[in-house]
Amino acid sequence: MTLALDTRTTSRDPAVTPRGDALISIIGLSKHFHVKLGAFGQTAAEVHALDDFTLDIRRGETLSLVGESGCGKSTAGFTMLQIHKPSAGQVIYGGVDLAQLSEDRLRPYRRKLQVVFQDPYSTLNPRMTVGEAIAEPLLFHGQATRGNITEKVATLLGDVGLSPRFAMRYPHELSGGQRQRVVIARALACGPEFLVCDEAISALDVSVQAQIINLFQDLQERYGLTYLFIAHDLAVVRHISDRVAVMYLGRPAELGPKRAIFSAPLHPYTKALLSAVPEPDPARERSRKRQVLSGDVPSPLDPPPGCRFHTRCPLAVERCRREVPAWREMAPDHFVACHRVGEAIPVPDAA
Amino acid sequence: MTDPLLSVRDLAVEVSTRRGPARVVDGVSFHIGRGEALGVVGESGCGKSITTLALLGLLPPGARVAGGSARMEGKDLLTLSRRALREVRGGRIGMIFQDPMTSFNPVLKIGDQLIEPLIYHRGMLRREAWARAGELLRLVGIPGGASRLDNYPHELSGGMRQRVMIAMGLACEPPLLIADEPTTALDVTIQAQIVDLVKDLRARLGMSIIWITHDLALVSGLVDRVIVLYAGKIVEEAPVDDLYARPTHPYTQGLLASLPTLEGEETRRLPAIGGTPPDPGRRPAGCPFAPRCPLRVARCESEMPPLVAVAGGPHRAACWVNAKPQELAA
Amino acid sequence: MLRYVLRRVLIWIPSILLILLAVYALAFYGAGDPVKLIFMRAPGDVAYNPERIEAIRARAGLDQPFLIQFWNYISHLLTGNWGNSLVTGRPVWRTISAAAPVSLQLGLVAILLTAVVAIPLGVIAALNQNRAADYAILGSALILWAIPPYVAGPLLMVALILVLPTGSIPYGWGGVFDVRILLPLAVLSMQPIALIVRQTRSAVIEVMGEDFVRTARAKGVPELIVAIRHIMRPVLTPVVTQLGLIMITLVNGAIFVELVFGLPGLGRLTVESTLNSDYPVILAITLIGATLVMASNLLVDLVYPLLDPRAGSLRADR
Amino acid sequence: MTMPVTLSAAVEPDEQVSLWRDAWHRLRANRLAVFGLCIVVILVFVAVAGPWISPYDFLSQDLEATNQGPSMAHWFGTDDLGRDVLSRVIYGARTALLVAVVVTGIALAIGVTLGAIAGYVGGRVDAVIMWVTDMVMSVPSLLLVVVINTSLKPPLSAFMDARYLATHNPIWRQTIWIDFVLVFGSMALILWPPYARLVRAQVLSIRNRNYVTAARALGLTPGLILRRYVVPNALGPVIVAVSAGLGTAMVLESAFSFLGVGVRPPTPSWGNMISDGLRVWRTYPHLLAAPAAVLGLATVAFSFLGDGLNDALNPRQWRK
Repeated sequence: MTLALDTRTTSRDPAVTPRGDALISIIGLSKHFHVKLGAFGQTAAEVHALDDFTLDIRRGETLSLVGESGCGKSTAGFTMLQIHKPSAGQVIYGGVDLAQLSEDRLRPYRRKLQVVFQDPYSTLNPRMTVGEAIAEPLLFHGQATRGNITEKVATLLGDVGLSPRFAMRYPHELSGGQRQRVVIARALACGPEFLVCDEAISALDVSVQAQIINLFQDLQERYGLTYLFIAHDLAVVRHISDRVAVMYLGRPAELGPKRAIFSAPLHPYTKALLSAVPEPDPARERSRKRQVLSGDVPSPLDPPPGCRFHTRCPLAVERCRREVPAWREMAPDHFVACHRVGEAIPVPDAA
Repeated sequence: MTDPLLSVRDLAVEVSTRRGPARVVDGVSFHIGRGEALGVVGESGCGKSITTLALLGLLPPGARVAGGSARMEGKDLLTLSRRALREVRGGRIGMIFQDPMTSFNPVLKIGDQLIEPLIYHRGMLRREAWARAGELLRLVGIPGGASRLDNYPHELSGGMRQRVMIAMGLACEPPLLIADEPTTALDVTIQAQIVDLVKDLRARLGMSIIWITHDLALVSGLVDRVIVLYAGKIVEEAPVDDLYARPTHPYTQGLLASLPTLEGEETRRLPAIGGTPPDPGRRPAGCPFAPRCPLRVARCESEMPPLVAVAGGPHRAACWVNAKPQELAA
Repeated sequence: MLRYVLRRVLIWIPSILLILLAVYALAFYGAGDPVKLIFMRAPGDVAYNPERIEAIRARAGLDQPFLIQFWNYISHLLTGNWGNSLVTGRPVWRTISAAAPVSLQLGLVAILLTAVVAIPLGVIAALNQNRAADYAILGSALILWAIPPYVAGPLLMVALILVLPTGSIPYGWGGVFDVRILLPLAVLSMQPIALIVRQTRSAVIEVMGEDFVRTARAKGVPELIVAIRHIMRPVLTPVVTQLGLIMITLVNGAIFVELVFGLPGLGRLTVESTLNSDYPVILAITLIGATLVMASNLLVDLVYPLLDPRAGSLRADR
Repeated sequence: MTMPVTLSAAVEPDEQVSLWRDAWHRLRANRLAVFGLCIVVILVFVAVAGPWISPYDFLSQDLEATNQGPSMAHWFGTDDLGRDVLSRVIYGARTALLVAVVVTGIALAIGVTLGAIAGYVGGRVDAVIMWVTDMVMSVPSLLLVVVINTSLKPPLSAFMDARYLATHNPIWRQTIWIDFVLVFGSMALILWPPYARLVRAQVLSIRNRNYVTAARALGLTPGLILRRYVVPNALGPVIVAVSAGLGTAMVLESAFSFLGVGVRPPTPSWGNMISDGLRVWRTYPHLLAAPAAVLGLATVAFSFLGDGLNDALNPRQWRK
């Protein structure tokens, strides 16, 4: 296997146009947060939440972003949508670099790019009824008139499996699952092409999660939506995704078709992640030998040099401490950032 | 199993709401043997945490035990004096809570919090307790051991805090450890570390464990027996292998079916359970799962089925349809 | 930390300058010519002589534009010359340095008394939430809060007159260890005590609901120790903050208390000097009052990290 | 708050509880708060209906019946000029409420504007506004008010005299307006900073809530977000602060009257009556007791109401 360097990480050409079927092209996206530390806020520091993130999101696919908390997966989603202004990089959508647009010029694009948050309890304005919350974007973006708004709201509620009588309810009267349906209905109200689901099911009851997962899939079929599904539950990710990107400490570690990621993971972190997931199967669980990662994720305030995973990696060698691994396409459509992948030394199998 | 360590009978807990008292735990009975690990599985609001808090007399204001008994080592925990109860807490039953951030006092060093059970149960002096606390930190695999005693909780990572919490629960080597969703706030790789740690400690120290969780997958490799709670009632109880191989209650069946897995074939749609769990204040008269149950018959809506043995043995379920309890006499 | 203190203190300079400028402007444009004021107050036989006034004005630099005069005042201030009182003609510095210790001592003792009385009462109220003791404490606090010090002062005074022989009525100043301090102290502390009792009570109630208190109980820690170690420590943070912030209440309260009880402090000086439009004194009092409040705010901010080890650190979670 | 959209067609009106109604239920359950509310309502009624319910004119003197104790004719007795104390207390309620409402209104307007700008714009603007706020808060407030009143009253009077001489318009003879302008103005000047801080803190915290982020992601304009999302949610704590602030303003006015810089006689104010009463307290206790008791009652009422509103509107309780 050749160590062909991928050229896309270094590409900064603003004239880049999305290739073929890409709905959104993300090129070298970074987000650093400035924070003040110390008892009197005397130390300025920088959180490296997202570094050099490059990715194409294809029309109609479900791309999942997985990783542990603090790995920058939510930041990636928010920065893509320009909810956080990127520190560097481009987000090409419809031939335009969204990162360059002012808030006013961005507004027409916002409608097409929507988000569903993790916590449905705080995503709805407690002072607005469900009907008002859904009607607002419809009216604002001219998707409905005052004359037909009731109907439109009822239709949207129906789309997410709620009866029209929910329109008069306030969010605090609803259960978590119902709220998440309302949030989805409101996101749909704008007629989006692209939906970021930021841990959209993890705050829900176990018996309700499957309903919402199914809802997401139905809506995708009906409206041809493209999803960026941010999650930490790998079993759910396997169920819902077409492609999966694994992140570690602000950087992408591996990206590939779902089947490849789950059956033949390349990056040692992906392997560790997969081996940590428990299965509802007592016999397997008891006999299973886990590859448990030692230690914690290092602080994004001071990320380790070289490969960010080297402090916990069972395969780390000297080179990993020095050099940032390149983003390499090891198999068609399967990318990985690891020096050791493809080396002669056989990588011990985790599972 | 002779002489269980803890045996709970007909425990009921009521919470006062604006609509009057609501039973959040309703007639729960279970037992746990010495050295046994019991999983208690249920969704938020099913009463699983409240059950254990009731055992230790730690119910929040507004909640009260409305009946039942909990016998452990010849005493009924529910009727103990404050003083005797205090000796049970931390001394005979160790407790690990869900959120390791809020469960530590932010302004006290972890050492100061870790020595408390040693001081109040073992009568140790501060200095001995401090030394023992250092050993405990090594036991739970905290790098740096005793030197970490001077840290404040916020200076440790979530996984480290949970290890300290486990050390605190185990400090007096209690015969029973109750872990209330100890890994829910943690990442999968850290969760795997904690699960392995607890398994390892159990093998070495031989204590009984009650592990409360909403995650059916998590407990499968961890416990001997599982209780499934729904809306304050036990709907199924079985040895762990039985439960996953032959789930009997439609709720357990639905829950297991709706979990996506890492292995096996993929389906486009998940077989989901419809509806939402009932509000504690407005639970249906009969089986609480009836409104969501695909197998529901008329009787389910008026009468709660008893927990009966399925195919003999220790596997029990409460369902008129699947478990087919014998008609009671008359 | 030193740099932090320095930065904070540096911000005081423009603040105080601006405050002084405002008061100076009020004096300059509002109250009228200080020299005329002197003459108006002079005994009747001093003739109103415009030329003489002009001469005095020129000599004192009072014929110059506003900003120049203000600049002169500030530069004198920097050299330690606070000017002379328009009423007594004595140096302001001497007047202030006679009055300030009285008020400062009274204020310090009042803060101490507040802390000693109010915090335990607040804790007791919280631990007995919605029971008789709670209602009694909270009710008294509300009543104390509702009685303005200028009503409470005379009332207490009169009450004492009724029981004590005329000669021994507490009036005037004899230092903090003199019996006569008791009444002014009580009246001055009334509102701060009410405030701190309520603050402590709600802080304790809030902390009692925290998860870590449940953890402590689950460890088998005795209730008394739970209250002292696990509840009180976190409660101190907001309460100490509040204690620092009652400085303004004290500065204001001192005005009434000193007036009513005849204490020769800054409060009485404030009333006297404003009634007489004695601007050099007013400016000096403003300067001291503002500095005091700013310094107490700084002190609170400095103590805060000591009480709460989390202050300023990035939360490890999320 | 309300949408001009009607969605009533398919709805059954079962048990729909808005947050405000919910808060109202909680408030009604709190006995102290209800007591406070009753007193406040009575106070407002007395103030509004003053001229119709007061038994005498507050100015009418009866020099043959001075310093009388309470009687059937004069429930609260009469003062040194033979004026009916009850009537004066009733008219004093008007003054107190007028001062409280106007002063709190001005302070609130300044505070909300500056606080909202500081919180929403942030950066340097925020730093400057907060610096000014801290500065105003660090000036001894009573001193400031006294200085403003004593130094601005003479030039203002002179100005009005001059205008009267020039225009002969009797409006310039109404010296009461000077009192009001100066007293109201200087009180508002020292009372706005807490509102500014509160509103700023509210804006900062609400701005980071998910529903505001969601509204931004929906592409709504900042103005719309401010009006529909930030303001309605910031309202609760502001209402609590205003309720407590009305009581504070009343007490403050009486304190200024006591120092001789409040509303001037003959306009009846509780502060004036208290300070008059203090002089003769030993011989005619009713002259002090009546206004002091009423003022105390009003203060307690507002503070009960404020506490009750705080509990009722406390967002932390909404989660469960």
